[in-house]
Amino acid sequence: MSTLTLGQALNAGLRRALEDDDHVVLLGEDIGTLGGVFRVTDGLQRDFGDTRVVDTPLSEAGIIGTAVGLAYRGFRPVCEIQFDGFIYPGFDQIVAQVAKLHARTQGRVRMPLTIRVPFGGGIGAVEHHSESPEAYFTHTSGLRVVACANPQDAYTMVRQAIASDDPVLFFEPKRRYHAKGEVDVDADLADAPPMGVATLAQRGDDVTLVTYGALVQVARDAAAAAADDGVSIEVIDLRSLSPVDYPTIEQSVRRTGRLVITHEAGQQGGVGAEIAASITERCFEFLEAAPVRITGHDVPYPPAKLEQHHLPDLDRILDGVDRVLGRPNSLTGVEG
Amino acid sequence: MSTLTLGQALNAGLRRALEDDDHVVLLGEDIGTLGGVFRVTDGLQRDFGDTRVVDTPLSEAGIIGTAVGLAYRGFRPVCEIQFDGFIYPGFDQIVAQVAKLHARTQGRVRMPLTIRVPFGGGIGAVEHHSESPEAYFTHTSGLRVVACANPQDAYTMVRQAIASDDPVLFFEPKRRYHAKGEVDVDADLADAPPMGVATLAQRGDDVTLVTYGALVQVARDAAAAAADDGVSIEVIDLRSLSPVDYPTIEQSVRRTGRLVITHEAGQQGGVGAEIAASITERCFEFLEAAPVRITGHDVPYPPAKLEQHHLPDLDRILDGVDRVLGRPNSLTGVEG
Amino acid sequence: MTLSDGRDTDAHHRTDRPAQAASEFVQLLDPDGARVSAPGYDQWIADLDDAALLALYRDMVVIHRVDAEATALQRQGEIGLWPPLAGQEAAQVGSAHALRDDDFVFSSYREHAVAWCRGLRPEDLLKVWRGVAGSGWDPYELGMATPQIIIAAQTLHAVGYAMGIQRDGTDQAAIAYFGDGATSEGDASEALVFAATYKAPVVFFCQNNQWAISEPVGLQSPQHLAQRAAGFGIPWMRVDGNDVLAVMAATRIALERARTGGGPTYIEAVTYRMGPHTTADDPKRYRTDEELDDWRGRDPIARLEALLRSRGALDDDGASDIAREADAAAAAVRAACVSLPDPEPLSIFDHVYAEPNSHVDRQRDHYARYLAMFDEPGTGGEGGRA
Amino acid sequence: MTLSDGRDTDAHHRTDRPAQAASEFVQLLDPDGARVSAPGYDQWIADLDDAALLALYRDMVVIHRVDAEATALQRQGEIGLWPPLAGQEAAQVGSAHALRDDDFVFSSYREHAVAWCRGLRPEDLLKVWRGVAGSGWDPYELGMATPQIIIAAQTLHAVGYAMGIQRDGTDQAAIAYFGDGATSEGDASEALVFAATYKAPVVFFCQNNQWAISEPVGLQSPQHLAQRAAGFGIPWMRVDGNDVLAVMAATRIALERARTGGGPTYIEAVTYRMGPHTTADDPKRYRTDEELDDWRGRDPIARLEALLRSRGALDDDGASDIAREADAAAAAVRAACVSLPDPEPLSIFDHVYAEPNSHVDRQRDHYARYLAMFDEPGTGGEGGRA
Ligand SMILES: Cc1ncc(C[n+]2csc(CCOP(=O)(O)OP(=O)(O)O)c2C)c(N)n1
Ligand SMILES: Cc1ncc(C[n+]2csc(CCOP(=O)(O)OP(=O)(O)O)c2C)c(N)n1
Ligand SMILES: [Mg+2]
Ligand SMILES: [Mg+2]
Repeated sequence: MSTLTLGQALNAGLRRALEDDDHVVLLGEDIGTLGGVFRVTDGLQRDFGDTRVVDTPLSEAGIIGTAVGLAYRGFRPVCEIQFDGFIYPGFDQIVAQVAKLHARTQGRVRMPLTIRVPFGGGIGAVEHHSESPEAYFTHTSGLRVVACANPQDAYTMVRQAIASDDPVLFFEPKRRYHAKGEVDVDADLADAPPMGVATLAQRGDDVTLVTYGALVQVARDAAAAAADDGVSIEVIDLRSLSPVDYPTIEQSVRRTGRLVITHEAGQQGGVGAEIAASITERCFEFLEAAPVRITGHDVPYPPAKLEQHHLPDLDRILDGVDRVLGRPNSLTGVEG
Repeated sequence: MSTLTLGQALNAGLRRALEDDDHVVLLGEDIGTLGGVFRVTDGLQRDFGDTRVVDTPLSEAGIIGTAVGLAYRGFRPVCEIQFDGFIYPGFDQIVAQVAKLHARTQGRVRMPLTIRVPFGGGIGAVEHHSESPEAYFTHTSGLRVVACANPQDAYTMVRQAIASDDPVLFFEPKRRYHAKGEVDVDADLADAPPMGVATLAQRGDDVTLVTYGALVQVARDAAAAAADDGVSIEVIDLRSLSPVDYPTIEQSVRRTGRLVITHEAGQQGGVGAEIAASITERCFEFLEAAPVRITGHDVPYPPAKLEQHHLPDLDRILDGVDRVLGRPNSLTGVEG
Repeated sequence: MTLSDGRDTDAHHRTDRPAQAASEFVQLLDPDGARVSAPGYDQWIADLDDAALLALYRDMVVIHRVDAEATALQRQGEIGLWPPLAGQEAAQVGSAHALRDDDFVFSSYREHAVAWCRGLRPEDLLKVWRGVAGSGWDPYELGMATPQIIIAAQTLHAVGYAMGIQRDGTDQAAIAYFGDGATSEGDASEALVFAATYKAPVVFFCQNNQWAISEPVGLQSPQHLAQRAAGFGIPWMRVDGNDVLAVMAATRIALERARTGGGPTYIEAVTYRMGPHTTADDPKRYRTDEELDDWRGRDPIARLEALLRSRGALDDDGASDIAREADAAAAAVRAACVSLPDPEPLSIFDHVYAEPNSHVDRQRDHYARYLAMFDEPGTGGEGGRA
Repeated sequence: MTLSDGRDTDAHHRTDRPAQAASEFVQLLDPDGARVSAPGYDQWIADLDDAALLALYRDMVVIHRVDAEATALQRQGEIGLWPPLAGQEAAQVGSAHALRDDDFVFSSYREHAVAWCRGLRPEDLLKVWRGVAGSGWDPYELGMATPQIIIAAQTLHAVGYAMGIQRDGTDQAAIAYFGDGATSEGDASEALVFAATYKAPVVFFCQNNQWAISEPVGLQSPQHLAQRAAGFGIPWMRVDGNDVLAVMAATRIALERARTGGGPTYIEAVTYRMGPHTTADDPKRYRTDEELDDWRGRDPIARLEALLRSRGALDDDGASDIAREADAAAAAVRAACVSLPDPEPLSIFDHVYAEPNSHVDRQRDHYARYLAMFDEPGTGGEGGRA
């Protein structure tokens, strides 16, 4: 066991992947000499050379598009998108090529790309540096989408993503890069929970609270606060956003009868909409109340001084918990 | 009243907009001499000249990006994206610029763009020509998203979209381009239902069936078939996908207690997820069953010979109606 | 000290017609079939004997015939759409003959002749256009990726593949085929950037067929497309794309550079699309009969035939043999096409992922149940409706 | 007949250091402040008298000082981030002084000096960087769009705006500022395509400051960036970007062309970013002290000061006056910054749409209720938690 920050754990996972398979190639802006703007690739170019860890020209379509070509040739490209808000110039290559090539070629061409994206807000950044674009990708068939929330998962899941024969959008909670945790760097990958399963971050009986990424910690804090209040919250760390591990959520909701989903992305068409709709389909007769979504507002990410009002925090989550419990809450008395 | 195809109605609406406001400028690939691959802009360059109706180089980011500049200068650009599957190279300009500029500038700069997108399948086309990308845009704050389903709406709504001071993604059901209908080309825009409201395509009492675009006709056919079977379906033509006219849907669901949503786009994170989640939030105690979604599968759009198995049709919609009514259906006996 | 006095380098402007002269290019075989000399190029085709020239001719004639058959099949409703290559036989066959089997091709939707030269099976040509599959062939078998419909996207794939070749340390090359219109897409420029930066062993092969659907090439650029490459630091050649020898020489030059560490090359092959953009297009709306006539006079096949006849390598009998061969190929393509089986409904869910996926697997299961209702009336409730 | 024998035009390749010589450019004022002659350019600044030169100097000194103050404010936690412009004063001030008030600027995040020259109010400089607003100023008041963070996106906006100018039939111009790194993005190339095709009245002003964060310009292109424009059919100039006179002359040439129907021009201003990419960057990780020293010797302000002193237009007193003015400007910026009010929580919902929007209006209403719980403890249930 080592104590690592989430960023260091990613670095260790990438290093391990580079060691294990010489077809792994890292591509991105500033990932070489600089080690990435978050230092997640620190030292990797030094140790693996500039054909394995490649500083690219400034072009996201170029990064993804050349990665597609590398994959055609049998490589396992790991692309870094510098910030969430800069993935859109690469969107066409992701949606029209990466996601579809395996199906297009009847399985003959594999696209084992990993596309790493630091995502989310809470760091006081300027525009385009705090976005949560994950729902664009969960709506895109052919992609897998995951988000890690702690150092151990960061280490394990990035290796799993790279080892996966399917393309994976790998979301990293950037405001947690410096959060520390124990990481077993020697554990066998085969023993780790598969990338597709959700995990219980906190056991509870009254309300199921589903989230991912940076909000997992906030949800645990909310659960702790609620416990003081006599409410027992079960926190599920989704980990995989596509596909979603519904059996795990169902099991919980059948017990609690109440579901709150929280994410930083906007509500309209967010991951929470899909989970609310799917769980309602699957557990309708177990639900005591409509699933509640606590999300970023449906507005462009606001200036830094307002982000505290945009991001779900402990209080807003607890307000949602109150709503699903039918206790007095901000919408008490509001119709529809 | 004139009898026009949906395509002709759009042409008439665009012509009218070009006449009414000389700041309206049409941009797109092949929209000039050729009149567009669907002939929607037929004759417009001839009549308004090539500074009003502009054939552009092959570059969707270029079309949207220069339209942003034109909007900065006070123009009302109307961009044509040739097919749904070709919008992604312009995605960054849409999501990071068009959608955000009004908010970014605290309302000082308006982005009254209309982005026309022929969408959906059912025409036996090759890849990238049958997609339904609307949910990417409904998840993007700052955009309005609409879809027309009949010639009258095509004519009216395209004019409303162009007149709107907000950017509008305007989805045209391409397999309905040749469908005919009565169009009142002289009616006052002010008398038409606003772009943001849903309309009742068919009154009914047992089940609320919500859809948009090409499936409105299929939904009406399904309602007719169900009527023979003694089931009364209310069909709502959403028209506006963002924002959604929830009061209209709510009113219906409070009466029927049952909701089916159908669209061609994939289920995961589609517009149906949002509507199911929102209506569950708003009408939980009125729902007799979980809302059911009948959608395209979550797969890349399949080859033409398989699209009949991909697209919701009358039978699949009625299977969903049976499901929400608790009658025997394809999932009878399936858990969860 | 002044590199360029900006005021003098005035750019041309688009006029109603394409502004680009279609004549400033390398030519080794003129429209009448006379062999002309171009220093620096001649030696690259000096090895072509009668047999090699006949092989070029045969492929051009055969694919021309097959292309016509595909158009006919579309008119008869057997396939949904067809983008004809007529007029571009020399550009495609000449470049394809320069390639090695272990090179890798990334093409657009129009490079049927390239696929043909790489050993395409007749039954694989029309799968996509008949709508029975997402791709006709196994890319690794043909050394050719599934044709690309998103304009210019494949240019980046070719560069990435070439970067892979560099990492493997072999002397293979990648080649990207794209059209004149494609040069305007951001991807096409980004591909040039990456190729130049990494000196990737890739050939950019632009078939300037004068039109992007209804848009003349002058709308994409006020000057020769090949010059664009120079701006990115990539050497370029502009050749008569209806001259199979010039095309082959240029492609060989480019490939040799790629194989020997010299990096990318850009070739503009000046040619013409004689047919519609696709069978859904109506070119009468945007171009004139005169233009068509003009280009008919520069036919790529006729001039090679003239050369062969003048060398005594082809006579009427030989030409008839090849024409028969072409008819046979067309018949084989037709027969294969009309007997292509429809895909299984549930194959819609195959290959969405390479690994098991709980979501898609569940949808497959549900849809299988739905379909089963129609097989077993009475068991599934409403199965009788269909 | 051969336009270019492809085999001879070999492109350079990236080495560890930028491969581009930083010296092949137009210069009118050498690093020592001596006026040198460049035919074709001299006449474009011949009208600059002492007062005009002093105005350039004053703006450069003031913005240099304000830039340093902003960095200090970041270090003190008053703003979240700052991208310093130090080193690029001549490129920005020289080009901005060439513009007319009714021209329109589309810039990146680093063009503080351009905004300053266009009449920026001190309180508007840091709004964005303090996180109180999405944009600091009214674009229509300053004739300058909100700075762009998405690399190269603004180049297309400038072209579109210029297309609007064409439609309005005026003699205004648009100018796009962007960096060396930005040239690799597809948008930057597409902007050149559109500008060339429509002959739009736009100036592409590339500040090649040698670095895109940690990436040397050689990673974006093996040759001069300005040459890229030639490939698109756009005339170009490459100037010493630390020479305010050369920058101004080139920009005036380009603007004149734009105003008179001559279409776009591309200017590469060769300069250097003396500071970090932003205050969050650590340039020691990727560049050397020697490189910094080298560029210190080419300081844009020192050489203009030397010229002014040699002309007798500036003495120590004059310099001190301007330095005091700069201090005052910095103090004004600081004072304005620290007293910027925090935005109202509910303003988060303002301006998402120009017209009423049922969805956002509802979210605003709900969030207002939520906030109200904290104002009125007891009424909303859990309001006491915060
Ligand atoms: C990104 C994208 N935009 C638009 C289209 C629609 N489209 C298909 S072919 C074509 C013209 C292509 O012209 P060119 O590159 O010259 O190739 P050609 O068809 O002449 O071979 C267009 C605009 C597309 N397929 N992809
Ligand atoms: C589309 C996009 N990708 C990546 C980034 C992150 N980024 C911000 S500045 C920068 C470097 C820009 O370099 P250059 O264009 O030379 O401008 P400079 O900062 O030197 O002024 C990068 C990569 C971004 N802002 N936008
Ligand atoms: Mg073409
Ligand atoms: Mg730079």
